[in-house]
Amino acid sequence: MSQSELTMSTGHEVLMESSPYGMEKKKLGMWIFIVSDACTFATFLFGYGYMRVGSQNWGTPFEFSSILNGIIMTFVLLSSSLSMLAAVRATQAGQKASANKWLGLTMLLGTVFAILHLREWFKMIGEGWRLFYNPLGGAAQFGACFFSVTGLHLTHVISGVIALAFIARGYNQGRYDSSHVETAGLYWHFVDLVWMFVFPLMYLMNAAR
Amino acid sequence: MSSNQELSMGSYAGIVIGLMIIVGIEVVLTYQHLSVRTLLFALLCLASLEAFVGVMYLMHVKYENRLLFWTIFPATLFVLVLLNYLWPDAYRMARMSLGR
Amino acid sequence: MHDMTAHAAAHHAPPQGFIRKYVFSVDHKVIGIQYTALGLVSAFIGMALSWAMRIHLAWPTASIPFLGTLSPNGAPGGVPTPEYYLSLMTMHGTIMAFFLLTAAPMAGFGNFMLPIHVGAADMAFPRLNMASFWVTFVGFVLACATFFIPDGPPLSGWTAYAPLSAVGAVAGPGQGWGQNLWGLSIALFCVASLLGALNFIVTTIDLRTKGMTLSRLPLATWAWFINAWVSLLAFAVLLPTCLLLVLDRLGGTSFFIPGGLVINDKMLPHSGGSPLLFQHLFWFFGHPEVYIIILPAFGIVAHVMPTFTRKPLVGGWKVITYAMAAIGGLSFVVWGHHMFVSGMSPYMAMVFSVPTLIITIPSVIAVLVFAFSLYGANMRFTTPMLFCLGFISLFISGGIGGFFLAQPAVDSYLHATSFVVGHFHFTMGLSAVFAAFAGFYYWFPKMWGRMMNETLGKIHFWLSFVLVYCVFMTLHLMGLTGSVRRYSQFVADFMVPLTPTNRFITIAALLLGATQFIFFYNVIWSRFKGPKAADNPWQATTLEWDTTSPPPFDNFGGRQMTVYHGPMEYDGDAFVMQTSTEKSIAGT
Amino acid sequence: MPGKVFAVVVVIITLAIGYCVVAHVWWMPVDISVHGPNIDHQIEETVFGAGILFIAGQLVLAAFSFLYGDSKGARKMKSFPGGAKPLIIFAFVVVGIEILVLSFVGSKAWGSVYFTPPDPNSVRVDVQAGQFAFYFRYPGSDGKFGPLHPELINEGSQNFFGLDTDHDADSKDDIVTAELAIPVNKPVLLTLHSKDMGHSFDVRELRVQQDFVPGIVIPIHFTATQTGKFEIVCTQLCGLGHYNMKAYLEVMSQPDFDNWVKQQAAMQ
Repeated sequence: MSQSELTMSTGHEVLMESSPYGMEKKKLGMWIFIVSDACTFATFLFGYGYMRVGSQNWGTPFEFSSILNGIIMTFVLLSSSLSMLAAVRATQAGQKASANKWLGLTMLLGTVFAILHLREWFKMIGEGWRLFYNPLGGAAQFGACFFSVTGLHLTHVISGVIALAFIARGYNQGRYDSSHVETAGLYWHFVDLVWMFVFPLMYLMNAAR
Repeated sequence: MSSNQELSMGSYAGIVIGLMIIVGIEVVLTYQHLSVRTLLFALLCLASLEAFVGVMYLMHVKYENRLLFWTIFPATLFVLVLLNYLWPDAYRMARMSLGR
Repeated sequence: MHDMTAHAAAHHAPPQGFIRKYVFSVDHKVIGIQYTALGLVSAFIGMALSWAMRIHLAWPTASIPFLGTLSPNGAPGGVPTPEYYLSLMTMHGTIMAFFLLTAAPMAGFGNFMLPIHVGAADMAFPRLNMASFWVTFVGFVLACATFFIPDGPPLSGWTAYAPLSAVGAVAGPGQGWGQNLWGLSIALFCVASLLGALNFIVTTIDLRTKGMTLSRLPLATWAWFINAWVSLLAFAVLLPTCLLLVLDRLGGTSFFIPGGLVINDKMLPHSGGSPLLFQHLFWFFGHPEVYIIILPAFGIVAHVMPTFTRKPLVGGWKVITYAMAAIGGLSFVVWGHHMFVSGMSPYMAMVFSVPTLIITIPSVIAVLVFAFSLYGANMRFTTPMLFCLGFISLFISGGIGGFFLAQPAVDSYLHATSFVVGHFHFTMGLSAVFAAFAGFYYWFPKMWGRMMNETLGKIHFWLSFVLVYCVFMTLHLMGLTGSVRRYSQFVADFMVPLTPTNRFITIAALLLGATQFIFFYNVIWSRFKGPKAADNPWQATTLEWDTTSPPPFDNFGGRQMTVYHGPMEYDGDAFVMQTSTEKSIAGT
Repeated sequence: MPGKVFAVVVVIITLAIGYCVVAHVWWMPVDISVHGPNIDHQIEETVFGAGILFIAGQLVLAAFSFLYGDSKGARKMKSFPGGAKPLIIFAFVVVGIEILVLSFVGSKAWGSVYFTPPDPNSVRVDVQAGQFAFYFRYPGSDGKFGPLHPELINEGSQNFFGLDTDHDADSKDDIVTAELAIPVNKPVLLTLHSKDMGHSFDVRELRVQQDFVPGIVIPIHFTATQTGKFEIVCTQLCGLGHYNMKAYLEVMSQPDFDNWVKQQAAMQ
């Protein structure tokens, strides 16, 4: 039972110190989670950098078709951020139908991103890429770094879609309000912004030039 | 909570399109035959710019309490800066590796 | 005090079923007790493992009771094989460092006390809180399960240095599924710690009751708050490290395994990784970790001591809090001092050495604050107070070792000797345990509503205090001869003459362990037979003493707690509760 | 009463520890290296500085619990005069000075081992650690080490380093031994590499401890000043035989060393 529920159930206001951040606990909690998750991603990316610096024959295998796929993925993810913003805006205005539409679009775009990403993965696996094998003869670390970094990001996207589905369901049932949608939105934007690092570092830095 | 309606949806769309343009610039830069070092530096700068804009506008930090800004950025940057202590050993690995 | 209205009680009645009430409870008090109990169980297991190790070191051929039954392969006839000794050591370190020292002082006492300290009804995210306990518990079960799988627990130490930990079963017994389970267990522990840290931070920031400004927070809460930030950032790095380690083991990647490794004349199918990367990432977490262990200890001592010295700490809440914050921040920039001789760039050794020495300044300030707070006091020598004094003495002794190990030149001689073992047992081990004991004796009346037996508590303290010095100071001194740690037997020529010293340490360690049974007995006896505790038996000022013992489900029975004073309003027998509207007497 | 007991116990413990340190009940072995005195000096300086802080800290604690350890209740409470300021100043000044001194002197001692280039005329020995033994390789008459081929490592045929003596000319005269012999008073350069795990090269008397890192070669150089036989132990956890992983270092006079090398070459 949370403080706010207690306040509501006892019928009298429990007086509290105001939060120095001026934001409710869900949102603050999400921000703190984001700080820690950013460090987790950073560790993966630094590990990739370490592997790359330490390897003697790092290849740059991505043809322009892969880069193009990456660009499309990036645009899809950025558009989903925009639709997420619209969804938050709609829930705040209490427009349920519009909110559902935008939330659905966000989930759809997230799914499209995941599908495009998995297509890329399967294409690479078909070409012989493995966590421990580089079919082009360069450093075997490439597969390890690529699949683990993008895999971590993909996990975040997929869990984000699932979380959004739960939030949307709760919102429609009246259990959740706009603040829940807004908190989920923070997570969604964060996953989007991580991609802003993953895309240049994993794709562009490995483009065959 | 969060009645931070400072930006219209149109402005948000502008920001997202701006981010897309930055991604485009990154792609163009990639094919400019820059050295790996220069390219990395440029890409990281652009990515950081995107992240900063994203955090400030898409994630509303600009319109939240200033304390939030002064919490999340220093905490995250602290870890990011410290992880740079790994580089000397990454270069040692390349330089002193067995069979060189 | 007991004015819980029927109205309030009807609307937030505690859950009734046994499962919801005691097992999958979202009540922070139950979760705190669950963590504390997990800590006690871990302490017992870890201690038993250390006995087996100590007996084997002193009498290598002695048969150790129960060990032969636990692992017929690892300890045929009760005599551990060298590899089983290493397994015992690994699990001793893992269980003690993670499941006792990280979990109990922070998650145990913190979960129980932090919401009460700030005047809240529960943590910010009660369900997340329950999840973090049960994830920790699953991690603990996985760690313990390694004893019962065919090839036994891993043998690569709690630091799990790659490639020993990364290459799989070829590296030796226990490096197969034992190490896999270890990796998963620690990854789960990371997740749980991250969730717990998040919960602590948000609770402290957002759920403070009226008047509980930051300057009026109890110091234990300050310590937990600072510590939650340190955990948040440190475990965020250990989690990916564990994931990469598990990927190396199960996915065939080579993040931490270089090419060209040959074991049993067979080349491993790995290439291009770096063991140093693992060491860096592990210690990036590992050094903050030792402060994650010691900061709550500082907080508990700072919280408990003023109650019994009957006066505020020197410098009020500010000096000690700033010192703790400085320690927390600096703890991130010193990790390389674990790696001076590990093949890290020797220039980096200087970069890490200087901050390591600088971190002694806030540590010295904290210790001086504790010691000089005794000046002019009117001490009440209860068991918790004795443990606080013991903590100060042990922390001084342990901290001194830091001056040696912080310098690469000195460390190049002392590294991996028993000096290091003595040093970290003093600082992060026994100091933290003594502070936890202080907290346990202090809060027991509040947690279970009964007083602990003082006589048994005092016997427990005196024997523990002297024996701790016998064990760990001797380890320090023995380390000066270069005696190497992590050896299952002393077969090196220069270490053979140290056998009598080792026997002395072993006997002292066994007695120290036996002493802890006085504590276990005291806990169980007092839990059921101890005299009923008053609401405020210690005449303390903070909010947990402003409610019943044990507190009701919503902590304050629906009362509005309004805070007017800081936590250290003591002047001899006079004291002012934080919620009291009387005039301040201590000027804090 | 308990306060006084506590004080006495703490004083006794402090004196006992002080005695053990001053009387060298357990102490370092005599140093046999050129850089060692720097390290020993550094350790002694630390023992002195940290020791004073240790004794002062414990005695202050003992004194306070002796003086203020009884709760008679009647006595008026006192605060420490000056509050926390003198404590903070003390910490910054005294500990700060100690840190500065230790850092400067310490960096000299560390630098004497690690920041100096090896002497170009060093005796070169290639060291390979594996589970659970050390092997040493001398370049032989050509003064060159042959390349390593890890895939050729075979303990059964005694090819510990993975040398291809059939194809690599430089490998043909390489001398592989299980014991490290070095000439006295001559700079020695070891190149450490591991075949499997992390290991460590630790000779207490030399004041040298350096880990082997699998995958990279780590150079370490020193000069021994006394002849004799010393133990090399592994101090980095490397697996089940870790406790028993050792070898001997024999420091010889130059003629003895030359003879020893000839002998070993004949035995290959």
